[in-house]
Amino acid sequence: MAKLEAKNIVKYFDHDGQPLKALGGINFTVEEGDFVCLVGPSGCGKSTFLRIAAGLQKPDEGQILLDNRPITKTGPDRIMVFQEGALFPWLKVRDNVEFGLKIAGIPETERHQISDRYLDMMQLSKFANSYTYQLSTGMRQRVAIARALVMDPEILLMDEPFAALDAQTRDLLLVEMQMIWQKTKKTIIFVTHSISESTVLGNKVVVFTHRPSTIKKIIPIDHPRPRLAEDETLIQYQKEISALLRPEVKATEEKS
Amino acid sequence: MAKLEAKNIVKYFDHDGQPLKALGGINFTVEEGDFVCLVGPSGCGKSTFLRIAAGLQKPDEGQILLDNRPITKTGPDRIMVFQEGALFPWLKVRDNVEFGLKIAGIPETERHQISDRYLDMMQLSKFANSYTYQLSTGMRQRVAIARALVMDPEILLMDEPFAALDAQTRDLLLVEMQMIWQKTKKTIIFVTHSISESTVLGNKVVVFTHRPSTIKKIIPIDHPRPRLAEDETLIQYQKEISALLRPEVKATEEKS
Amino acid sequence: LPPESNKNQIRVVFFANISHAAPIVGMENGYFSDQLGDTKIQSRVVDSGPAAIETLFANSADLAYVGPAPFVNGYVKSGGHGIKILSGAANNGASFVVQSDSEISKPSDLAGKKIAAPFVGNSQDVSLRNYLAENGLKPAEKGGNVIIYNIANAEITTIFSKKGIDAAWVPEPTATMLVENFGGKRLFQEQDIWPDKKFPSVLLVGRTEYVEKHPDIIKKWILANQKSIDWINQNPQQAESTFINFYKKHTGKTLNQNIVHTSFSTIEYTSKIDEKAISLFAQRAYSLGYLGRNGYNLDDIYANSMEIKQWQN
Amino acid sequence: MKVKSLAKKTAFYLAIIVVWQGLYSANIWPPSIFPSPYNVGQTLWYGAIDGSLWLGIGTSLWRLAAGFAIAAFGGIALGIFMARVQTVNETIGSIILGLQSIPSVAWAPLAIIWFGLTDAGIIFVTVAGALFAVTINTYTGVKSINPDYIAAAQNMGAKGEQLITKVLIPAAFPYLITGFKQGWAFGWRGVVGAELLFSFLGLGFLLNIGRQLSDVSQVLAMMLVIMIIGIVIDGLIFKRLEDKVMARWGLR
Amino acid sequence: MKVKSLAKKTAFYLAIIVVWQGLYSANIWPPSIFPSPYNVGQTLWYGAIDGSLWLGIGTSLWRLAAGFAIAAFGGIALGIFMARVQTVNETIGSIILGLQSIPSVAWAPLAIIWFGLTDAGIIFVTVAGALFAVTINTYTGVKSINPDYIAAAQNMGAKGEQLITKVLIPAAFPYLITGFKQGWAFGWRGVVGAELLFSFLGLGFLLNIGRQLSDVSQVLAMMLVIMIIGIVIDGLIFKRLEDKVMARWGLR
Ligand SMILES: Nc1ncnc2c1ncn2[C@@H]1O[C@H](COP(=O)(O)OP(=O)(O)OP(=O)(O)O)[C@@H](O)[C@H]1O
Ligand SMILES: Nc1ncnc2c1ncn2[C@@H]1O[C@H](COP(=O)(O)OP(=O)(O)OP(=O)(O)O)[C@@H](O)[C@H]1O
Ligand SMILES: [Mg+2]
Ligand SMILES: [Mg+2]
Repeated sequence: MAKLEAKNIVKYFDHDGQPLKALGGINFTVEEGDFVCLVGPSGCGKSTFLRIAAGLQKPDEGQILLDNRPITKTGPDRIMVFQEGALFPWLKVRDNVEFGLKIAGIPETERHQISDRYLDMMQLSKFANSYTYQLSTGMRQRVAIARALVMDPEILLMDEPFAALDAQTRDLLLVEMQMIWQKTKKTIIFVTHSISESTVLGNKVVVFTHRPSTIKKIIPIDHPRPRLAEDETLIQYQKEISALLRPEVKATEEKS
Repeated sequence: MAKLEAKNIVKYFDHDGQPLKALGGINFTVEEGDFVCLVGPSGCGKSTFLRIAAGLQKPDEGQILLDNRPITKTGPDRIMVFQEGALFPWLKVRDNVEFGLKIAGIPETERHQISDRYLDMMQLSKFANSYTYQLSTGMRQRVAIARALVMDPEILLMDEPFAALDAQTRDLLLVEMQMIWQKTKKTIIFVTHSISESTVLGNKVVVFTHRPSTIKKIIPIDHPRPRLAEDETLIQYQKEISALLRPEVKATEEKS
Repeated sequence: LPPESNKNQIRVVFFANISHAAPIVGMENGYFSDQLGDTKIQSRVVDSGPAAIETLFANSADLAYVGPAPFVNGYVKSGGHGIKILSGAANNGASFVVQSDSEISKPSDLAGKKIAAPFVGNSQDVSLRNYLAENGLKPAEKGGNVIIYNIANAEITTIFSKKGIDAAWVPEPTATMLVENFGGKRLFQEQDIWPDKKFPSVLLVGRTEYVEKHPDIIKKWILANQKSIDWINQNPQQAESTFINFYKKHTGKTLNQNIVHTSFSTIEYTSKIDEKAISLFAQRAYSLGYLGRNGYNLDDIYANSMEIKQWQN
Repeated sequence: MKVKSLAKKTAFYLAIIVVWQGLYSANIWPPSIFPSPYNVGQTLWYGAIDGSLWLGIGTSLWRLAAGFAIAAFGGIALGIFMARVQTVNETIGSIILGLQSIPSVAWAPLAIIWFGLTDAGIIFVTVAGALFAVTINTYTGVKSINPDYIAAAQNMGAKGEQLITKVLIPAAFPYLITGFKQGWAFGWRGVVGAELLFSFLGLGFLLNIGRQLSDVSQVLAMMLVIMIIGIVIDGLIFKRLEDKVMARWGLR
Repeated sequence: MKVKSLAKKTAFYLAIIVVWQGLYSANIWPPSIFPSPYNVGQTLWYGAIDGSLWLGIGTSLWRLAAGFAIAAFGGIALGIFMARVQTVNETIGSIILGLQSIPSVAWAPLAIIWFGLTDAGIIFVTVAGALFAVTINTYTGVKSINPDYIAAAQNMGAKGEQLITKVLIPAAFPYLITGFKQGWAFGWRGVVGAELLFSFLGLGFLLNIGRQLSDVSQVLAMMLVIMIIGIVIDGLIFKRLEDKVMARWGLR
């Protein structure tokens, strides 16, 4: 059964008084437990789509159905992980991770139990009392993921969470991400600009066109896990996606 | 005859109350019309030596003789070009170039004649009325050189003037620098951390040891001009200098 | 910087109080300008004794009509050099007024009350604080429970009318205005609590330097001052309307004739100087801490040029 | 180095006192205009003994504290409101900038007329001095919050009051501190100015007494006290708060 | 968008006036405490006609200009001196920081005793308000000059006065402007505060008259004028100067 269903999503933005059509009618379906990667040229509206799915923005036309009910507002059933993590610098690692629980009014001891579990999973236990500026970028991204998982969301929405990482850290997290997905059975929608990342992580890769964007193609990736960035068998997928994206990126560049 | 003669230059700095011996007795001679490049590990005291030669700092022991007279203060006979150019952002290009002339009290029309000549030489005539932030880094460095040449110094002291440039701009300026030297017959002392740069530009390359630094070796470069960075025949010199520097750089790293 | 004092001008300050009728009438009737001839007169109305002394010290005035307390303060602060008494101008003319609906009838009722008097170091302020001290009360800034507001007469009127204060120790015409217009009750006139039932309230004082440089001008001024006092005493009714005119010119407000009349009747205009009362003021000011802590003396308070002396009583 | 600098400073302050005493002894100006350091010290000493100094300091500080507290709360609320609601910013915001340019003492006459000679009046002036600085800085601070912080917090369920106290205020805190620092400085100016004009207890009142009695010792003594309080509050409270927050944000 | 925002603003100001008039008509407070906008406008009108308003504005602005000029020159000189001579900084510098924390009105009593009720006294207070802000910013500015600029200039023969006017001052100019902006704001506070206390011509004096006559219209009218002058000076002079310099430095 479809967990999440995008139906003809259209979104305009106001650019210096001119309307700019960012999303031109997005249609696709995400199954329960799916790991879907979204790729597309820069500025095509991937983040916008994610924010609409998170309920942080409203579409101008169409709707996204979650378990067949239209999404009207944001909620902890769909937690977003941001590119820079969006960790709160004024809170310690543990307090960052527990933020959503505290908002939900969960008492301290229970909060600690939950956060301990995820800090452990993310190998962050030793840093529970550190401030975020004391962590490396990779550790910070793990805190962000822990903060999301703690909420036990049905869907994880990840917006280029590994874009700021160096290659080694990213390769490590690619593996960890797959393990987390297998362990937690979450439905994940993952935006990335790295084609290789999308083939390593995704069950499906959704390719966006340039603005106003629609879905160009959905490519299922059938390959055993854990996959590594070096896996040669992924190259055929990567070539296909590359070929699909090339004209879109070009069109984007010409427009701007 | 020796234009400039460094005699046992020793310089200490105060580092958190501890004396730090930067120069441990520098001895070498620069002939009239020479193009001397100084190379050495970072922090060995090349810039310090240049500032002492410019009269902007005083040595703790020893002295530098200019035409056999000890240098006691700074003066427009030895003009320094700084790494970032040290152009004055509040002045237009022309006013930057004319700064020293104005200080010397030279009347406006004469100032303009002189600056016109050098702006022309540096292909900057079109930018005489621009502010420096409107120029590219390479153009700015040319302004800095013009500002120095305008003073008609006997010696040009250049402190890594090309360090902030991209490769292409730098290659261009390397050729221009040689032309300027041949045209003006100036004596030039040129600090660089690029071994290739030193072999392209210098008649002699002076290699400094690590701190407290002395002169390790002086290597004459006999090669027709204009030389280019790609010249294969320069590679033997570069290898020799590299070999000389390697233990010094290592010693520097171990110390810090 | 302040203009140099010179032979061609004399600068005088006084208040718009009824006890200052001598300079006011003298100016209005032209006695001073008649006497001084070519010497230009610049007059300025100030708010308070301290302000008047300030002006003298700042070399912005040469003569001032002030109360004895500010004079003593200025005299002592300038080491006995800065200013000298030239003549008297008035006795009496201050009252202690309370809100008529207040319970205040005796000194002990003042505990916890808010009382106003014009400016610290002014004669009414000294009298009020002395009165409180004699009755065992302490002001709030010394940790006591009586709050004293030192503010200008105009503001005392406003705040009294809004019941922002319980009582006020004020000069005329403010005191009578509070009684007649703003529901005040005159608890007593200040002279009632003085041993001789009178006290000096206005003195003519001069900046020593000017007095010594221009004894001739001073002499003429003192003559005119006397003439003005005499006229007031002979023509009380006309003096009242002169004051009303002046007050209107200065503040834009018309004073009720009744008020002026009542006020006038409490004041005695005289050039005589009550030396004993002045030293009593000094004693009180000293015990309030206004005159420093190293003692004081009043040996030389009069302008000592012989020519002037003869015009003093 | 540090010892040397301290020695220099001590020597310098001693020199000031010596020169001051020297000028005094030289009798260039009369003592009534130019008192000796000893006179000033004596004034302070007597004020300390008879309690009026402590009372004055206490009164002024309490007014400052009350006014500052109101300004801080009000300023934060107003600033957040302006930052989050465009229309509020376009209307009230434009007035705030204007009000900020009114010197706080200029509020004193209005305060006297509206509130009379009361603590409330002086506190009003203090608030008028401090409020707008806190407001403007809070506004800037909230406007500069990384929008992802807000999105993330909302996504995790924060809204309304929780969003404000758990996200907007802590996220804008470095700016709030700047606002507090400016606000307290203006507020302190307001307290002293209002006390001078109201002449109703406090250090400004003691200063005014000095003026009206032409007592320069008193004036200088009170200025000294006002200066020391300024240095202490700035150095002890706000500097420390700033250092702490900056450290926590990883900015130092 | 811009038109909409302007419309909103206009509507808002009109609404303020309407509400104000409404409150007035509702007679909640007596007119003596709460005048109508019409009263205030009338007060301004009469002041403009009989010239007293222009005289007040002129007097205050001249004092501000004189005081600011002295503070600017003195502050730049002092700041450069502090930045270039370590001992001066360690001694005088530490005092300046303290003096900066004295509210400018607190200088007024001293100014009255020392200078009397004169322009000089008010200008003294203005200078005391503005000087230290200019000094401290100049100091910071000169300290932050790229040392290569100074070395290059000296190398090309600049020294003494030429070094100061041709290099130190222009190089530190962005900081000087910050100093000027702070300095003028404090100086303006000083002028108004001193005029209130001296009660000797100027806008502060007119404000004080309003106070003493309990004439709220007059008080509000003068506050309006003081506010407008503040906005105009800040917006027209200092904002423009800043924009210009920033543009020249390539910072905008
Ligand atoms: N709040 C906004 N206001 C105006 N325009 C916006 C806003 N958010 C996004 N846009 C515009 O909408 C378009 C899509 O933006 P979006 O951030 O969703 O793209 P993206 O696919 O995530 O790009 P990238 O890969 O660079 O992150 C862009 O052209 C952007 O300029
Ligand atoms: N003004 C100063 N005060 C204290 N120490 C200094 C100062 N100038 C230089 N030094 C120290 O002296 C040593 C030599 O510095 P210098 O800048 O001359 O080195 P360099 O050879 O030019 O290095 P680089 O190649 O990195 O420019 C360094 O260790 C530096 O820390
Ligand atoms: Mg995006
Ligand atoms: Mg160097």
